[in-house]
Amino acid sequence: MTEKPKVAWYWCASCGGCEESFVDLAERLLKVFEAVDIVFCPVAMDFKREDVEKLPDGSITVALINGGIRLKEHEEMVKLLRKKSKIVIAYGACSAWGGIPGLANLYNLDEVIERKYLEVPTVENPKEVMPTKKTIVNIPEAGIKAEIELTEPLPVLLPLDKVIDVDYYIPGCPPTPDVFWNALQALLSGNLPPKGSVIGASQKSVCDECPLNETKPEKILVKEFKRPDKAMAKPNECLLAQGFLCMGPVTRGGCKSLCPQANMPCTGCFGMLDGIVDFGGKAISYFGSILDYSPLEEREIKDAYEKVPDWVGVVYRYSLAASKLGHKARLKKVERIKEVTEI
Amino acid sequence: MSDFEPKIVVYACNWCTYAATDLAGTSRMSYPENVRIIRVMCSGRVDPQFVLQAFADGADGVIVAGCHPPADCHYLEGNYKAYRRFELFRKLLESFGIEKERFRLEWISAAEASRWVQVVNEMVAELKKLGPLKKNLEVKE
Amino acid sequence: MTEPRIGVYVCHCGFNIAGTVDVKKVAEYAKTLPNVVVARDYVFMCSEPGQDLIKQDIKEHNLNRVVVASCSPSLHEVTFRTAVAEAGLNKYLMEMANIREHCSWVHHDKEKATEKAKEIVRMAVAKARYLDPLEELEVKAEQSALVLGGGVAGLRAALELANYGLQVYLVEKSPTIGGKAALIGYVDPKTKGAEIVSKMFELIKECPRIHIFTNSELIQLSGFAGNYTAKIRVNPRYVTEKCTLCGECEEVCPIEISNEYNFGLNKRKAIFLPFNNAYPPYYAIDHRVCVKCGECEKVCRFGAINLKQEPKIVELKVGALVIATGYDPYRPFKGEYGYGLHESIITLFQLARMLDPESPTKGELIIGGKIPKSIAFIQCVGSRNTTPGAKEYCSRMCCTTAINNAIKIKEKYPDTNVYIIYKDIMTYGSDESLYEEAGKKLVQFVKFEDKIPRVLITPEGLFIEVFEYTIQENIRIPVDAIVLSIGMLPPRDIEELIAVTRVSCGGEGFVREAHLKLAPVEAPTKGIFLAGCITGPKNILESIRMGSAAAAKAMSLLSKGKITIEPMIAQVNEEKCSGCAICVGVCPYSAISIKNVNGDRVAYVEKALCMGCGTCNAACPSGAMQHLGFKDVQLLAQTRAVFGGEVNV
Amino acid sequence: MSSVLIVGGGVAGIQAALDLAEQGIEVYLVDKAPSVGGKMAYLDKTFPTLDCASCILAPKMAALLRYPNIKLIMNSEVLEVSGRAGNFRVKILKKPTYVDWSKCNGCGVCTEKCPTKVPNEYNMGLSQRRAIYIMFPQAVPKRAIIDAEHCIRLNPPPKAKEKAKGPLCGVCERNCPTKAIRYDQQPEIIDLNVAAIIIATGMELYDPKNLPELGYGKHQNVYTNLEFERLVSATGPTNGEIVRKSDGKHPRKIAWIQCVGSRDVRFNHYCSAYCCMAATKQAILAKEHLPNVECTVYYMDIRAFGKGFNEFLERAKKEFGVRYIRGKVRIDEIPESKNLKIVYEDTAESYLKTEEYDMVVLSMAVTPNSKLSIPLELAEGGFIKLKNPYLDPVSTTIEGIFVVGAVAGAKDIPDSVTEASAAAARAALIAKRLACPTPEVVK
Repeated sequence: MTEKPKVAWYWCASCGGCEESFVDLAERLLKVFEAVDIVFCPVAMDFKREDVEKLPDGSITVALINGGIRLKEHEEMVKLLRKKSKIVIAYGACSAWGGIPGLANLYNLDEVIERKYLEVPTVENPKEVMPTKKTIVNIPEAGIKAEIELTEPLPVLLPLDKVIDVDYYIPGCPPTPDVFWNALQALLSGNLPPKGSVIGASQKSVCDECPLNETKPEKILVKEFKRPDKAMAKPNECLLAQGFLCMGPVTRGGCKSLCPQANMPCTGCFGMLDGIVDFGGKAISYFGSILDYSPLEEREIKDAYEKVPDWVGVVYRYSLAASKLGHKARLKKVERIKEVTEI
Repeated sequence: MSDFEPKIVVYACNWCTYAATDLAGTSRMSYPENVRIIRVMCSGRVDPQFVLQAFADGADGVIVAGCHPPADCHYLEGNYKAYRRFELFRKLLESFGIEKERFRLEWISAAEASRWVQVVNEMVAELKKLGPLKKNLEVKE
Repeated sequence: MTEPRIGVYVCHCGFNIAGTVDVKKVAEYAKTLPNVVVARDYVFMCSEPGQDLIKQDIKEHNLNRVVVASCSPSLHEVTFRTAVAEAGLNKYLMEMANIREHCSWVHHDKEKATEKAKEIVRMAVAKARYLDPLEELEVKAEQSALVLGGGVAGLRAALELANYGLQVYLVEKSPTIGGKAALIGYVDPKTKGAEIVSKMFELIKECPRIHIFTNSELIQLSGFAGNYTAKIRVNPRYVTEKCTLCGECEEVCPIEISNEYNFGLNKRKAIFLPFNNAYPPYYAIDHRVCVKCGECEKVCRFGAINLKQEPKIVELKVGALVIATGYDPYRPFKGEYGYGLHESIITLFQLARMLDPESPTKGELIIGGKIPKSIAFIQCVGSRNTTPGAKEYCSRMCCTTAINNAIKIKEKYPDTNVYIIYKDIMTYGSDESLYEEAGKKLVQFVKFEDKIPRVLITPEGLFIEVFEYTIQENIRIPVDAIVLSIGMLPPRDIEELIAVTRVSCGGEGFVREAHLKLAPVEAPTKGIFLAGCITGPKNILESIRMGSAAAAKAMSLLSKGKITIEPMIAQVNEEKCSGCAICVGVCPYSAISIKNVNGDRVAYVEKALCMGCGTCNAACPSGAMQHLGFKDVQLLAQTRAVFGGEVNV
Repeated sequence: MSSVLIVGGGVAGIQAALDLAEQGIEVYLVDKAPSVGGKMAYLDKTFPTLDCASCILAPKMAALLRYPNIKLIMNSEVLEVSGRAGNFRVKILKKPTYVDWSKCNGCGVCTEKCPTKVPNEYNMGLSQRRAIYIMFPQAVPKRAIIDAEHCIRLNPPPKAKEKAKGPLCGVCERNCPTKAIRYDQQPEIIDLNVAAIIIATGMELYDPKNLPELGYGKHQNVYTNLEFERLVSATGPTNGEIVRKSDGKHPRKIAWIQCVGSRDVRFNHYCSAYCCMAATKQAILAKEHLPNVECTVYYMDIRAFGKGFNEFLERAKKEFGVRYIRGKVRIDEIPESKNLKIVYEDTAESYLKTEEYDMVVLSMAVTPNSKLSIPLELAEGGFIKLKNPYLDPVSTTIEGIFVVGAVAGAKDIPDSVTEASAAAARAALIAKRLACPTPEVVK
């Protein structure tokens, strides 16, 4: 019998949602196990890095990688997987465009670390203990003498394809089971689109699948922009036409418009369509187009824009790291990480 | 840094600003070499994506220029649309920490060659003060 | 796409370019750019030999793109497009690099200028790589026109167009053509509006190509320039051409209402003849008030009355539309300068009508039952913000009309005192002579400024109290009659007009023209033209000229029998379009709509309506809408080329 | 297909030409100037929209070149017209330009090299041009022309002539890259056969020197409104910098005087129709250029009769604080400051007042260019008479000859453009032999 294709499954800077989506395949999961051998999957199985290193180059059929590249370790691992795999797939929004963690690129690393270790409400750190590259533990009475090295963060979070060559993308935060399933079908059947394509999703935007698309008025012109936390959306009426900042028009379909159908504006987790070069830039362009004022009404226009506190968060929620200008990291020495601490 | 020569990409509408740049030429006015003009039919055609691309590729400044509101636009209100898009666009630049002087939306009529020259001179001077954009931006490719 | 083979041609333009730019270096550099197979420089590319150079290369090196680095496209784009076309290449595969106006003429440092020229060429080459061949489309142009409104402007337009050989459909909502000019009495000291109109009727009657629909309105308009489909509702007249104008029906008709054809100076019946020599020359029944009692039907000896008539819908194919639906007189509110409170306070229209021999008073000036010994015109009633509810604009014709009628009164009743109480006398241009004339005839002019005159209705009679600006005193003028010089309003039904024809309105409520200064008779939408007061107040002469002018535009549009459509317009890729409809709202020409293509919502561009501004392309979130000649990929390529980069989309 | 002659290449003439050409009719457009554009080409902005004149005119001028069936006959005038509607014979005198326009490509090298400087008519003499020149940057056709009177080659100063052996100068000839200079060019007569003629010769400004009480020409800082238009224009002698002739300083107070030569029994009875709004526009422009300048308009009646005019007037008063005073004026110069003392009767207070300004602009009357070699009847004011404007719009007293624009009566741009299109319609009917001129209509 011919041996099954080998699949590696790795996570970088991700939340675990992508792994969840894997589980969400439910009974279809069994079909997957019949079809493939899983050779590497830190989240579920105890394979070590060495095991991968032992594998001959190109021996892994498909490596599914989720999460953005935030740490040196991520970088090393994905480079290793690239070497060992025939096909590398950026799985999920984070891996494809940086995702939510990518929004950290608006700040330099020190700001990020301070935020994470000192400021966030969930952290209690009166001694201001900060991460350390190398920790020397020396407790003679216990006869313990060890050095622990911590991997270093990169100055910015990078999408997978900024670090290694990526063959295909599976979009979503996380990808819906159907999208994942479609993608698997394509992979297993072997009839794949040209390298660099998005697989498993649609070639049209979310509006195409959205039942509310039919409810649009002839012309979409709004006087103000609304957000779901501030305004109540009328059900069964196009959210954009109501003035909500819905990313549906600019976002790749395939999700079956889950959010809009739940009266929640699309946030853009499936990323942009082919031919668009900057997700947020494009979104800005159409939001600016539907605002119904003339330049003589400067005040009204400015107000309408002011009402939305965080435009970057709206238009680049999942794609800042992959955007044309979405990095602000200064090239200055990172000070908040100490070289050595001794205990 | 005095030897620094900024690069400015200009998107000029065919009917007003492009005509003004032509007039500046035919009237043999003189201005620094730093601008590169891209012709579009209407400022309403200019997509913020282009401007982002220009900055990402190393433009130190970008100008989008069209006809004076309210009445000059050859297409009734293309300039209105440009205005609304780029007012919002400025907010992105702000969040990205890109100085506001690096992007200008200008209304320059076909007769205002001198205005065109003035805009170029001003911007070149400002950008020389600011220095190159790449300096404080790390763009990993 | 076949691999681009680009030829680059650098022009010296004598010394204009070569003087500051090292053209040889630029050409050499161009050779190093991707897809460039040949690059040359020449003293005058626009000259015959220069063009031949390009044509030869296109053949020899089978070039499929050409870049000319010379002057501004506004100068020679046409020239070089024609040149490449003559060499059998699609003319839209030529791109110009403007190294004269944008480089050699504005810079002096030869080295820097040369470097810049290289980059400008590099940008042009980058764009050229992505150029597509484009075809001008041609659509058939219907040899017919629809004229809305049978006033002088509409009639004039109809005459010109019919004489030009076009089939003309004239649609008028009232039972007769002629409009207000027919009722307005004297339009200048010598000419009566009614005379002009009846002379025009003569011409119309002789003109075989004019089909008149009275009692009719345009209810639907679809299509585009050259190919409009218009739906007309023809409301029943209930009186057929058998009518001999005997007038017996009128006698027996029980319904009596105020006669709008005399501006309410008298009453008319439900069955009526609008005015003598109205056209078509038959009675008509006012369906809004007729109770269908049938008396008229009984009495008519010619069987000309048929109360069973039903409205019918007519569908017409027309190439162009002329809108000439005119204006409504300003409607003073009750009590505005005493209007409606005293029988001797009338409007300018009523007075003008009165002085027409055809009027109920047979041209006699009889107000409140007597010939006034003194009469005052109050100007700017409803115009220039003189009263609450008044418009800000000037109604243009009221001063001249008032003065003209004042002169008439003075001629007929020399010892009647005539006052004109005004803010500014607007007898512009040659009409000034009337102002002088009135002065000579001792018409008395009283100027007010911000403080508006007051009308006092007292037992002793009528008075006008006004602060006389030139003497800076309050004066009280006793008068027997007061004439309110009311201005013009947009027609009541302008809303329907907008809904049906998609024309738009300015702040003052009249229809907006394509350009206030240089396109005064064109609507922004191609194929729709404007005449007369629909765009704002005019006098009769101006309206008539607008009629001819609008006709000229329609002639130009239709004369070739076909309409060519610029190919540099928006194009939808239905594979990508999700029908999000954002483009629909941004199009200034309503050229885009959402169509259902086998169950899928997709945008549809009406090519003939698109003017190629590209704003829909900028707005389109999915990149489905592309502005041909300025596509995303083309402009991105140009942008990236500034920095030597390649586009990757 | 027969052709139409248009006399006068102003905005009206251009519009008529385009409307006819679009119908495939052959058009001859004759103008005495070396470029089309007429008076509108001198304007900076237009009322009431304030959009820039060249932005909207230049494309129309350029469009003329795109029609092979439009023949531009510049620097020429009509000598005589004979024949009748449907078949006029026209003689045209084409004056020499001394440049072969088939070779000249408007590169302008000659205009830089030419040694002789002359006052530039296009800037009302407020700047200089060379003896060989291109009328203005957007000129159509863009061709050089030698001003024979001032060219030292064609009209050498006597002394220099004696000294010199061969011909003088010749700089332009030596520098012309296309070898287009023709010092020996002669006037030529062009004979045309046309079906119809459209007169669009427009107007001139009335000569302000006829009103000595206003001191134009005597007082340096008194300008005509057309001079002021060039002064504020971005393409003008000062690139739009408003400065006084006397001392190059910015004015602080500017006055506009209305009805100069119009509505005045001594000169012209008619109202010139454009000036109230033009002055209002210029006051607003002045305010835009110099925010602190005070603008005052002296008028008799403000004639804000056109679309958007009264709104525009109100804007000038409220938004820009332009002051309007009703009264007739006299102007004296204050020798030291070269400022101007305006003596006027404020009809509001009806006694004499004086006020000092440092710049005064005269809103000049227009006078028709109706002195033509065609025997057309004139109306009051010297405007060309219309036969029967109600039934035969824009027709002169000669069948087949139409008249449009300011030569048929003072009027603004939109009215002129409308008439131009109207004339195009009427002329087309004749040119296409579709109708004998109304009233008879084809059966």
